Amino acid sequence: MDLPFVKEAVKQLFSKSSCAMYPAVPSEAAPHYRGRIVYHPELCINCGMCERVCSGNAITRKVEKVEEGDKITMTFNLGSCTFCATCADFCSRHAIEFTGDYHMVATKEEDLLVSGTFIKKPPVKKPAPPKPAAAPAAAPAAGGAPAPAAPAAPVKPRDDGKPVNDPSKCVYCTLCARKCPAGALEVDRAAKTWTLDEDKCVGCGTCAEACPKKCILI
Amino acid sequence: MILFNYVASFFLIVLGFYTIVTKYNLVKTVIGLSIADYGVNLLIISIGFNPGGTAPIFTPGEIDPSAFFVDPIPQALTLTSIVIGACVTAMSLALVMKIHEQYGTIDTREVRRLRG
Amino acid sequence: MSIVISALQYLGYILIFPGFLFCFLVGLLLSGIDRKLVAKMQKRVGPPVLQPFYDFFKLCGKETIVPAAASKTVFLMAPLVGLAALVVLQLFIPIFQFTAFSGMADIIVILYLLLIPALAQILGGAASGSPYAGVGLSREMVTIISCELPLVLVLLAVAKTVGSATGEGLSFSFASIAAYQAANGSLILRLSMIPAAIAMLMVIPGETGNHPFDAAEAETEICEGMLAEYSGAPLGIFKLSHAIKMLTLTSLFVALFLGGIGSGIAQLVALMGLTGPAANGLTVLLGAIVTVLLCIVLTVVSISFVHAVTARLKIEQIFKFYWTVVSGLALISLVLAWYGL
Amino acid sequence: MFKKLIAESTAKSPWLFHINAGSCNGCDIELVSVLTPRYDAERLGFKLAGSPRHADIVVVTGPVTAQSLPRVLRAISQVPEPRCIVTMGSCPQSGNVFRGSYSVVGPLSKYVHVDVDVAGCAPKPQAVIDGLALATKILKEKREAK
Amino acid sequence: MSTALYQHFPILAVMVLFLGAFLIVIFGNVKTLRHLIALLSVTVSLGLLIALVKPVMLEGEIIAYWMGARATAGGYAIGIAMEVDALSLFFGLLVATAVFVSCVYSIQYMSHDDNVGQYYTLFLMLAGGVMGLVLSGDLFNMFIMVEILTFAAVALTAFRNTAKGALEAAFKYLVVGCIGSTCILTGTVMLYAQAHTLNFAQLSALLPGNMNTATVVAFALLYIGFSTKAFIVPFHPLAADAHGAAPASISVLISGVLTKSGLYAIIRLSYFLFQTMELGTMQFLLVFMGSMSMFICVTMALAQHDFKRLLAFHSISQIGYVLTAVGLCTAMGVSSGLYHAMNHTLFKGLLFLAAGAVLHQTGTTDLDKLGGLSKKMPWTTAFFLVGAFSISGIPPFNGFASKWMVYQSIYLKAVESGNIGFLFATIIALVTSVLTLASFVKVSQSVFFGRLPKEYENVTEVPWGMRLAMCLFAVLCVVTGLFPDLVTRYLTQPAADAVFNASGYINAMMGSGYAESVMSVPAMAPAVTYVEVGVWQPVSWLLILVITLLAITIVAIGGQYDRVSESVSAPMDSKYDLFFGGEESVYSQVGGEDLFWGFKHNWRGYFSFMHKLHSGIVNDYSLWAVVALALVTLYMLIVF
Repeated sequence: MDLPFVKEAVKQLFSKSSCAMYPAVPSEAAPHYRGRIVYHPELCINCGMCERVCSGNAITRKVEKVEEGDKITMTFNLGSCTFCATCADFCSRHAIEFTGDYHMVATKEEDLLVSGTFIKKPPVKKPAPPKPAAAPAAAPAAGGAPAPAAPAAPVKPRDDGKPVNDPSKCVYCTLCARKCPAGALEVDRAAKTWTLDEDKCVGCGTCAEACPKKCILI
Repeated sequence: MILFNYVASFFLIVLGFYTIVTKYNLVKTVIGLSIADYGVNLLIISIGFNPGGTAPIFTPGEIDPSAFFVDPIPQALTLTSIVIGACVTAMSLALVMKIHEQYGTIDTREVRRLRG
Repeated sequence: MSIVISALQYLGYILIFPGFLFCFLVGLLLSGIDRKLVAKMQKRVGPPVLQPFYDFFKLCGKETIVPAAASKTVFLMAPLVGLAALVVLQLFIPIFQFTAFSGMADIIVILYLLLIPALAQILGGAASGSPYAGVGLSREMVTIISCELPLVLVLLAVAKTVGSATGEGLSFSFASIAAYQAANGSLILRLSMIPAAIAMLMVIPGETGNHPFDAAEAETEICEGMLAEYSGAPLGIFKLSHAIKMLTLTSLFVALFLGGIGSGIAQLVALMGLTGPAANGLTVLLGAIVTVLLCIVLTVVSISFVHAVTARLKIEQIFKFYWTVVSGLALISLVLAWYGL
Repeated sequence: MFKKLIAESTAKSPWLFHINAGSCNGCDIELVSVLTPRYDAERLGFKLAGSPRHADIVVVTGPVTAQSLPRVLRAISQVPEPRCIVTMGSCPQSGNVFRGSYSVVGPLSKYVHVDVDVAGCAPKPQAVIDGLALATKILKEKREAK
Repeated sequence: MSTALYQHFPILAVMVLFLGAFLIVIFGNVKTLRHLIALLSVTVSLGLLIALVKPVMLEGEIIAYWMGARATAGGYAIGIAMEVDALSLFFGLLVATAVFVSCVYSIQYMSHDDNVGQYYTLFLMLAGGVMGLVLSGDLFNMFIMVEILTFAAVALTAFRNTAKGALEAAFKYLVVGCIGSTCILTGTVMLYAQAHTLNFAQLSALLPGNMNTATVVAFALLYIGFSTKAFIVPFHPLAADAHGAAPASISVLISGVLTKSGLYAIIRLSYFLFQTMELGTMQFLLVFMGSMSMFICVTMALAQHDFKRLLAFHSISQIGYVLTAVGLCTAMGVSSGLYHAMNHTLFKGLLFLAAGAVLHQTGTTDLDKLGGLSKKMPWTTAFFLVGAFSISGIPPFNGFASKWMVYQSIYLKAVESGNIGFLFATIIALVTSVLTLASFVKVSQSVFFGRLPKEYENVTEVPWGMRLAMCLFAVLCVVTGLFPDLVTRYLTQPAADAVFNASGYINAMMGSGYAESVMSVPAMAPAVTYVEVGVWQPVSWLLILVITLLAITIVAIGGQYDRVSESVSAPMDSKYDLFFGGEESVYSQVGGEDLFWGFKHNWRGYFSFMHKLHSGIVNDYSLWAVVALALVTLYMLIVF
């Protein structure tokens, strides 16, 4: 019979144990560990990219109409999350953050929900009168002056955070339209048009990132 | 003379056992049993035999002091033994018949449902 | 009046000192030490030493489920009978010169009484109707068969050695084994008894069903075998029996091979100048303490250490191991004893 | 006193029974690692039991597939009272990435009352230890309530 | 010769059985009458023998009874004699008890068969045959009785001739039995040729010291002849076949009684007739054959998958114990051997009755098909367990008490004689015991525990008469186990003393002083001492066990042990279902032949060899008999 561990056993009997005495000795997660999600509603622009990319259907967005605008509630269900961090990667505003906190234990399912709320002002439509400028503190990102219509001007970034296209460079590849999380872009290859539905646009900048010609400015 | 009897009985017993051991037919096995039995009977009779002896029959008042009997006890034993031998044969043949009914054969190599 | 007192005394023997309470405490303690040390050898911290007590009390508070397929009476009575038999067995094993019930049993009787707890477990498992229990009891029975031969050889060797030394020719009784060792030193000091003692050490984990001979209770493959359907207090009692079995076998080893220490204790007490009942009491107390300590050492050597360095054997390997290696050792011992070494 | 002793012991000696309800094995591995020398849950009295009859805590991993559901429920019902059910990982709580599959009928809480959820995919061993510690507390409360 | 009334009891005890057999032939068609006659005759027979206990066992009288008062004439025993010493009475009591219980059992057990009248006739013939054999004082009468019992046993084996293998078993038994009978007859007449007498006592006086080739051959012939009746090793397949095929009540007699008659005859032969037991070679022969029987049969039993066949092999294994102990030629050995013989009758009877109960209710004894009967037949299970514990030597049942004495006596003999062969016999005996336990664990798991097959859902408990019979045996098992000192003092030690009292036996028959005057060597009478090297007090043990059990039970009930929940409603709640890894439980019985594969795997060569050897062909078994005869003859010719 082969007993390879005899020496080992005797040695270990008199040596210190290799246990991490966890509950007594608190332990930190490793760097880049993806633990509990922290959501910064103040950074969020309600683009919905995270919800689209979430494989576990862990993210829900609830929109309520209130008088200031839309009250948006983002809820991250940790009990459904795969902690793949795709949502954080995709979040252009870095509103989703994965922390090293692994302590996600609950007796009720509600305890495993992470949520945040902000109010988004309704977008300014061209014919619409200017809205009250006062926005709640929770949603500063949506604030800003109404955008002047300047379609004919040489292409330069708008100051309301929405994209403009430089038709001279654009090849109408439709990549931006496909990437747009809000579905606000429409590109017709044949007609060579690039139209932006400003009501839908949340100004996330995905289109600009995706553009191979870098002809979208934001 | 009497030695021949002993040899013959020994021969018969051995022949009987030989038959039992080597023959695969149930009826032959029964025959073997009978042969061995006859061998034993012959042995018993030979043991009781006294050369020149008369029949061991008492008649009251006629006992001759010089009378010379053959031993009566072996004869009694032989009778018993013959009766028993007949019983054995009858019983075993009855069993053979029944076995033939049930198994359809009287070959010992096939009458072996109980083994192991 | 004296009848009442002696009755109370015997009741005390049964319930408290070498009996139930002693077995309960020391058995579970041994089990705890075993678990702790195995953990140590595996570089773990391990459970607290009192963990078996917690386990036992917890199981007492759990619901006891009787499966619909089980025969209720046997299912519930088996653990009780097994435990009772073990406690009684412990009463017969001398603590050096002291036995609670002297002259009621000998080593052959012990050999057979040792079967009862295992049998209780087997019948309880069989009564539960579970196929896991069926596989488990098959393996348990094979383990018993495996251990039986070396144990028999060891006991015969001891009986022969003691008998030929005392001139009786043969002695199965514990009293004369203890007396012989008190007079002539422990049996393990004799050349012929060393292989037997080693064989006995190897038999201990097999009899108690410890690693690596625990094929019968393999949790991971057959759901603890015979105990698969047990829950609550009956399960706790089986676990307790298992712990007490460790005490029984180790103290049997002490009684068979290390009995000479008893005379040392008696001399020590005599040196202290005590006489009369106080000396007797002290001797017994010291003897008990020394026995418990020796039992702990033996448990560590034969159960914990072996547990830590081996992996579970298959059942046919267990059988092969016991009937070749261990039996061979015991046979050497028996032959040596036979020729008077 | 005896009752109190039992309640105390209940908290100190929880035995686990692990059910894999269609898990990807990630959580199973983590549960095993809880018992390895590194985390050594045995020092808290945890032990993996072979049969549900012995268990106090049932640990369920996996999104509860249609095939496994009756087995999971049967095994859980065979655990004697007081018992505690812990879902480990996100799958049994919601279905996680498997949600919506034709073969997944979870979450588990639709069928039985779940005592503790340990989130994570897979949870860290520390989190599992936390979750089990919480479960033992619940177990003790259940025992005391009896 | 005093003619106290009890002097007539032995012949009456035999004749009442034959008379019953005769009467049943006449009145057998009336159900009540035939039960009445059978019960009455066995009860009277038992009563007569019990009445003899006081004079024979306790006062040591040896009853010599001449038929028709034809006592010895001219120094020759001409008449037909019966001689009852403690040994005969001991075996007679065993026979009577077993027959009585079996008869009680038969009444309900055989109620579904036809031709029950013939059954009782043969039953009483068998009983009378064995009774006549053990009480006879005449070698030829022994032969007659052997033939009667062989005939009755063969006919009864084939009684249920539609059962599997019954005819075959009967035929094999008849053939090999007849070889044995032929040997006995040949041996008898060869002795007659040498000594001109058939009386046992006179032969015992004349033969020792006057051995020549003829007597040695006669001894070998008689030894083998009676070995076939005791079914020891080369003849064990017959026992297995016959026990397995016969109705259970008959198996009780074949195993508990018939084998004992063979043993009795071997004891008479070797201790009285030839008085050769003091020779180490003779002891070797008996111990060797005993150990072989013990071990081979117990391993054969482990491989069986029929309940009754398994019991049959165990029966021979236990006979091996008896033969080994008897072959030691020590007082302790003979006493323990007889004790074990008695216990064997009791527990093996009980086990066969339990097997019969299972057969009666379910129609099969196949271990692979049965299971879970304990829920349906709790009484039978309890009785079976008593029997199983007894045979496997679990304290405090009777098997342990006697086995314990057997071990002691063998090992003591080994140490005293310094012969290492006896040491191995001790080891074989001890290991056989645990193998016996293993195979009874197999039976209890396969038949009484485990899962209940669907087709036996409606099985019920056996009727009360059969339970009563089993209860009688079970009570006897426990009682004889609990009071070994009483049993040895009043039953086995007088019988063992009688074994060593050959001259007393001769003198009782032939007139005092005859033995001393005729015998060329003095009759063997070693110092009859009963040495025990160990201690065992079952009553105290049981008392302690009960107290401990009570204490533990009280603690257990106090400690929530009563929190037992069990299924109440008929539809299976999954909580009370068995754990099947979560699956719904299906019928899955672990049991039958291969339960101990872990053991058998290591010995697969041996087991397959044994399986091939027991081919079931009658020629092979006859060959074994002839070869055994040749070997034993050769051995005896060499050693004497």
